[in-house]
Amino acid sequence: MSGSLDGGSTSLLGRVRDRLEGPNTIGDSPAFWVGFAVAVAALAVYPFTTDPYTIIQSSRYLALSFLALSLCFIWGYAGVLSFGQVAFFGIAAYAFGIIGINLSSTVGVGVAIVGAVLAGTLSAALLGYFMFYGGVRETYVTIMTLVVALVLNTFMAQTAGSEWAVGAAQLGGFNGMTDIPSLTLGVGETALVLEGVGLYYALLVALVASYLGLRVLVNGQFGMTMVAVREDEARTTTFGYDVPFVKLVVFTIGGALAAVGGVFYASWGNYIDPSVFGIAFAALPVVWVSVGGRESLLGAIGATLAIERMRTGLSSGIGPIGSEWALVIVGGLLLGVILFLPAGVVPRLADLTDELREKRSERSQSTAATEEPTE
Amino acid sequence: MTHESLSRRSVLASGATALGVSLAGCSGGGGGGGGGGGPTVGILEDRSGNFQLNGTSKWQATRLAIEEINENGGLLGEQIEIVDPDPQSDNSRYQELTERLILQDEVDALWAGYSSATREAIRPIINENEQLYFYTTQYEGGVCDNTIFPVGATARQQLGIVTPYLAEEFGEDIYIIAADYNFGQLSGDWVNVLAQENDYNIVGEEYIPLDETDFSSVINRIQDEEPDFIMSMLVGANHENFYAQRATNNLESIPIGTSTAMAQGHEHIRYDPPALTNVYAGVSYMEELGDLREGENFVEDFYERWPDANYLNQEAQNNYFSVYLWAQAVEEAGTFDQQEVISVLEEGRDISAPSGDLTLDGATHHMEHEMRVARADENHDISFANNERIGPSFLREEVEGGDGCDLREEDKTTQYVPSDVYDV
Amino acid sequence: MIAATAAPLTFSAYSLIALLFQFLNSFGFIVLATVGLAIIFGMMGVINLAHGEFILIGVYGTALPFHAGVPLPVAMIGGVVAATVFGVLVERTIVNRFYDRLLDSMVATWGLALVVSQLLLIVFGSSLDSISAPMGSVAYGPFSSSIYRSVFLPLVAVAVLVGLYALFTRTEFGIKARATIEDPETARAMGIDTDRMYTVTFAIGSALAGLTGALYAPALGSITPNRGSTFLVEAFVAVVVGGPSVIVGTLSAAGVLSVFNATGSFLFGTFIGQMLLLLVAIVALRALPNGISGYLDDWQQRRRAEE
Amino acid sequence: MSTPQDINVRQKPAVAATGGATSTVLATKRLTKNFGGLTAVDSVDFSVEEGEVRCLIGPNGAGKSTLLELITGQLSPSGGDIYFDGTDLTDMDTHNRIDTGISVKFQSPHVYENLSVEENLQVPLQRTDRDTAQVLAETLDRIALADKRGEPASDLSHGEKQRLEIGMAVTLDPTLMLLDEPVAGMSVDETADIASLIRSLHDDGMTFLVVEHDMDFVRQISDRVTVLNQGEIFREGPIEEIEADEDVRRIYLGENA
Repeated sequence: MSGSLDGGSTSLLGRVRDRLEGPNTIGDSPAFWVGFAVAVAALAVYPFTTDPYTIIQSSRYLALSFLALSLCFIWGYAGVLSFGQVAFFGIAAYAFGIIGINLSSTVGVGVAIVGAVLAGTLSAALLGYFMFYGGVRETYVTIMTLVVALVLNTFMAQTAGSEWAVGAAQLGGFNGMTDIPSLTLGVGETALVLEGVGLYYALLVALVASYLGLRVLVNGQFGMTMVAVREDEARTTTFGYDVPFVKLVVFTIGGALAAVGGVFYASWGNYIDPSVFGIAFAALPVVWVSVGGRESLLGAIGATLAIERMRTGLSSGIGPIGSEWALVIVGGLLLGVILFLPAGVVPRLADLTDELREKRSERSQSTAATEEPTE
Repeated sequence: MTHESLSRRSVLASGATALGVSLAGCSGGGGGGGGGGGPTVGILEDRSGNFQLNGTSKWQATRLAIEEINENGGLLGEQIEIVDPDPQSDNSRYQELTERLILQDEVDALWAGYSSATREAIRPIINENEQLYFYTTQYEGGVCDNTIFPVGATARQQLGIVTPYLAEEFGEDIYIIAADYNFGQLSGDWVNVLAQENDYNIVGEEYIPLDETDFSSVINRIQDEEPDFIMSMLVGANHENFYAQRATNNLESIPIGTSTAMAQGHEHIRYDPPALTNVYAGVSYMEELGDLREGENFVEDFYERWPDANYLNQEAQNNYFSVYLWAQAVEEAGTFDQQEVISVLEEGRDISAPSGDLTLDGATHHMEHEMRVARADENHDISFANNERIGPSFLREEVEGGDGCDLREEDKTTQYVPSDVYDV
Repeated sequence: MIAATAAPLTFSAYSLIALLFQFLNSFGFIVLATVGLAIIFGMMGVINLAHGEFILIGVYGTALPFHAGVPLPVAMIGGVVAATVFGVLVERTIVNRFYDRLLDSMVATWGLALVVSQLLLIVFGSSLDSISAPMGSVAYGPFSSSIYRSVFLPLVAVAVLVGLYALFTRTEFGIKARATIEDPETARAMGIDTDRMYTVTFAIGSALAGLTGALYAPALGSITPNRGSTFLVEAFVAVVVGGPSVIVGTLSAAGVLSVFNATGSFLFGTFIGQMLLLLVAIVALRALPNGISGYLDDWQQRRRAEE
Repeated sequence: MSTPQDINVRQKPAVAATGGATSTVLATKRLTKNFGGLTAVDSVDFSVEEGEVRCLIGPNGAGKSTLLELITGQLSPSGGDIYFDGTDLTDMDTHNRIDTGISVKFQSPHVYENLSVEENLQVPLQRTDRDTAQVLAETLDRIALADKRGEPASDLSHGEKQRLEIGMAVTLDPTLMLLDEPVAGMSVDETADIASLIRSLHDDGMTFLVVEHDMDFVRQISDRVTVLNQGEIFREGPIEEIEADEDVRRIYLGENA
């Protein structure tokens, strides 16, 4: 009977793969999944091979990856370019700080996580409703999201006085909010405080789960709907889709992802300040997603890790290139990718490997099929 | 989780003395730990981004001091290594680099940051790792923290010298304009405290967003109130336009007191006269003061090392003397071990700095500064007046119901604000 | 903590004049900051996120010759020329690849903005010395206002709009340009070289950005490489509030926004003035998704329909 | 994740193409649309009976496409009402009107260029609770694109795109199908393909409203013809009658001759 058991498990695996794969994601081959598993395994053993500082830094990159995933999801799959995803990231970070500081217990941290993600998600839903049901479209959406982030930036920067407090939590103005608790797992005495390596693993698990979840989503019916909206809003309406509603759902999910990132980010540094709403930070998700490939969730994560690692490296200079060149390189990279690899790096790589594979199979076919020289 | 095993237990070097400070080194205590090689100092000062103008000379002065020490034989017989990546005026990069300098480079002491926001951003990391940290910017005051030495003059010291001077000279009606963030708001509170203590009148008070460049409406309001003088705690390149617009509107007749202009961003050099005419800054140091020590010339040394430097500002001098302060403490402790160095520093020390003979107050980790009023005339030439030695009285005598903050007695990682003590 | 708002001005005839000057100041700034962006957006649908840096090139192009001893008016021409040349180069090498990919063009110009402002920092250092504002001030009662900012620049702003109106209605270029806006395909079929129209449009937009930079070089205080953002936010907001029509849109948006900005900062302080500007923009966008000029078009059509 | 709203596929009354008592599917009452000074549709009372293939003809600018867009809700009327199956559609959003059983295909091909043929069909199909695999196979067969199911729609010829688009509209299993010039720019062979596609759908009971210029094509598919001129209904009747009408010839057919 072992045979049938085997058969059962393969078909289960097959069913799982069916849900994860589809036209809307890159990487449907067994080779991809092997590579993916190897990459995740490598990230999992990474803490044993390096120093705590590197792990702490990597945690930061992983937290930022949620922001990249969120923009990739709404821009790449539904065509909504938001320059203000950082708003929901920042709102969640502040909300986590406010609730966490006021309920200083392990249960409090749990409440803070839920509350913060809700706050980020609901603000995305609210803004989304305001825009999509108000007929705000395309470039106007982009500008509006940016303006919202800038309003928050200006507003939060002046909340320094003691009158700007929510319970025990001082908003802290330009200097930011300090003493934000770290994430904890469990309750009471047995609670595990997630710092250093613990936080790294929590982030890794959450990120892999979010990535796989998004894959299922974009390859399912809803993914098809999103892509239809991205490709042609008017046509999609005439198939009976409520386009503003679809966009609202997408935008809200995007806000939730950004909010999760914001919670991790706030607990990572135990600190948050209004610069998360600033124009410089708002630019980064656009850079990551454009470079990685806006229709590639994995590309967005990869580009975030790579670009942020590079920026860290550049801050002390790499070889003869001084730190002052960091922004020039980041801007130039963005420009170069948009000009020469408009789909982004990862989709282009996927195309290249496809072409390579085709060529190879053609060659093997042609040699197998015919002995006579064709040249 | 604390990084117990990682936190810096610096390697001790046996060795001779340097720098004319007596006391020889001795055998190593402090127990193991410690990463690669000799003593290391971290410098995180902005050489690009928003605060580049102020950060660059801070970086230059810190390097100068350490290079001088190394040239004179190093510290405890060892050459000091410098790690100094550029945080680019970006607070999250500051957090990242602070982690790196503490955990990876295991620096024995850290000089970092221009703005208060930066200090607050890295303070949790400093606290967690119990890192010895010198914050050298003039600031709003009130930080009472185990391992942090805020050696710049505080708002109470700077405003305390210039506000009474102006009230005496010109009259007691004050109009306050300040940057709308922590530093500006708290500085405004301090002017209010001084007004309460001395019965001055605050005739107007206004806080301006950091990105504002147009001051026409502010100027109209000042004209409406006709104050005897203005107290300006404006911050950053955007706000500098206030001084230019003041000149356009012929407002130089109303003197300005400030804790921010000239001594940091050298506006009196960067702006054509008469923009800064009759601006009076409460300062501990400016390049124009030269070097008050016998036989030394800090300004010359600085420009010899950095011929392209723009200005030697108040903060840079703080960086410079605080490196020597640390070096003396290391020599006396005979070790780079941070806890031991801090213990020595907490005994209090006198130090001879370019700005005069100063004293570190061990209990509060703050300096007793020689404060003076620097005035720019119609040609932007600087003259100094009203020299006075002012201590960190707020932390030493006023907070905690008058008991003050004493870091020798108790552990603290807090910041007091004027409203803790005063009704402002 | 004492409430961080300024005492309201004593109400008098003089303070009304001060408010008027405040409005003119704000109006001139918004029009000049916006018009270069608006013409590119109106004609090509492209939002140039490097607009602030184009203005910055105008500022540097003016300040550098000025500090080298060139008289200010001549130096200003340098600023306009620098921005125009730069604009044409950017259009030919970058923007022309994105005519049908509007969101991509935003991203590309954003990348350009990062590069330009940082390169200015690397090449010219953290700040250039300021240039004193010419023309002095006009005093009335207890108040005074800068003639340059509150009188001269608003007049230039109006002159620019009048000039653009003439350009669009009285010249062959203008007719072709309007045909291109209306329907690029038909325009092409009629023999109009639309690519050339776009290049010229972009050059005009860049020249106007350069002009704005040149004019504000003496009104900015210190000249730093991140000054571009001073203009960018106001320009964005005004363009989306104004909508696709260049002249009507810019004029109406600048009018509405500067009333709120001037009154807000005049009565309650600059923070309220800034917040009001941004909040009005959000509400306006929600209420009029195609901007004021888009709404006016609809309204005109409806009016005609009812007759 | 399910789609926002799954529509209920209605039980279609078994109405043959010919005979039987007919009922009105679509009706407009005094429907009016103004653009600026121009009245594109002027107080039109118009109805389509269940099971018929109605053609809407008229010279350029007669208001045909406007009428169609008013029915789908892409334009909102300046006055008047639209009823479908007795339901007042006038204030409904487009997507809700589609759910009542209307499907539409625009004049120029409007397929999802970057999706494959099969995915194009899935977009509307996934909103129904029909058996995806079966309907997909049937539809691909019907529009004769089964062998191109995996190709991106951008690779299709103009005629294939038109067929694909009709296929997409059909997967919704509508009561009423609106087609705007389905054979514009097509070869004779391609036109014949479309005609037979419409006829076969009609045989299955689908009602059509077709805006068309090409009188040969109209003759191939239509029962009744409505002539629109200057926003008003000019004539209505069987095709032979209309073709014989001198006035219609004058305003319309003359142009084409």
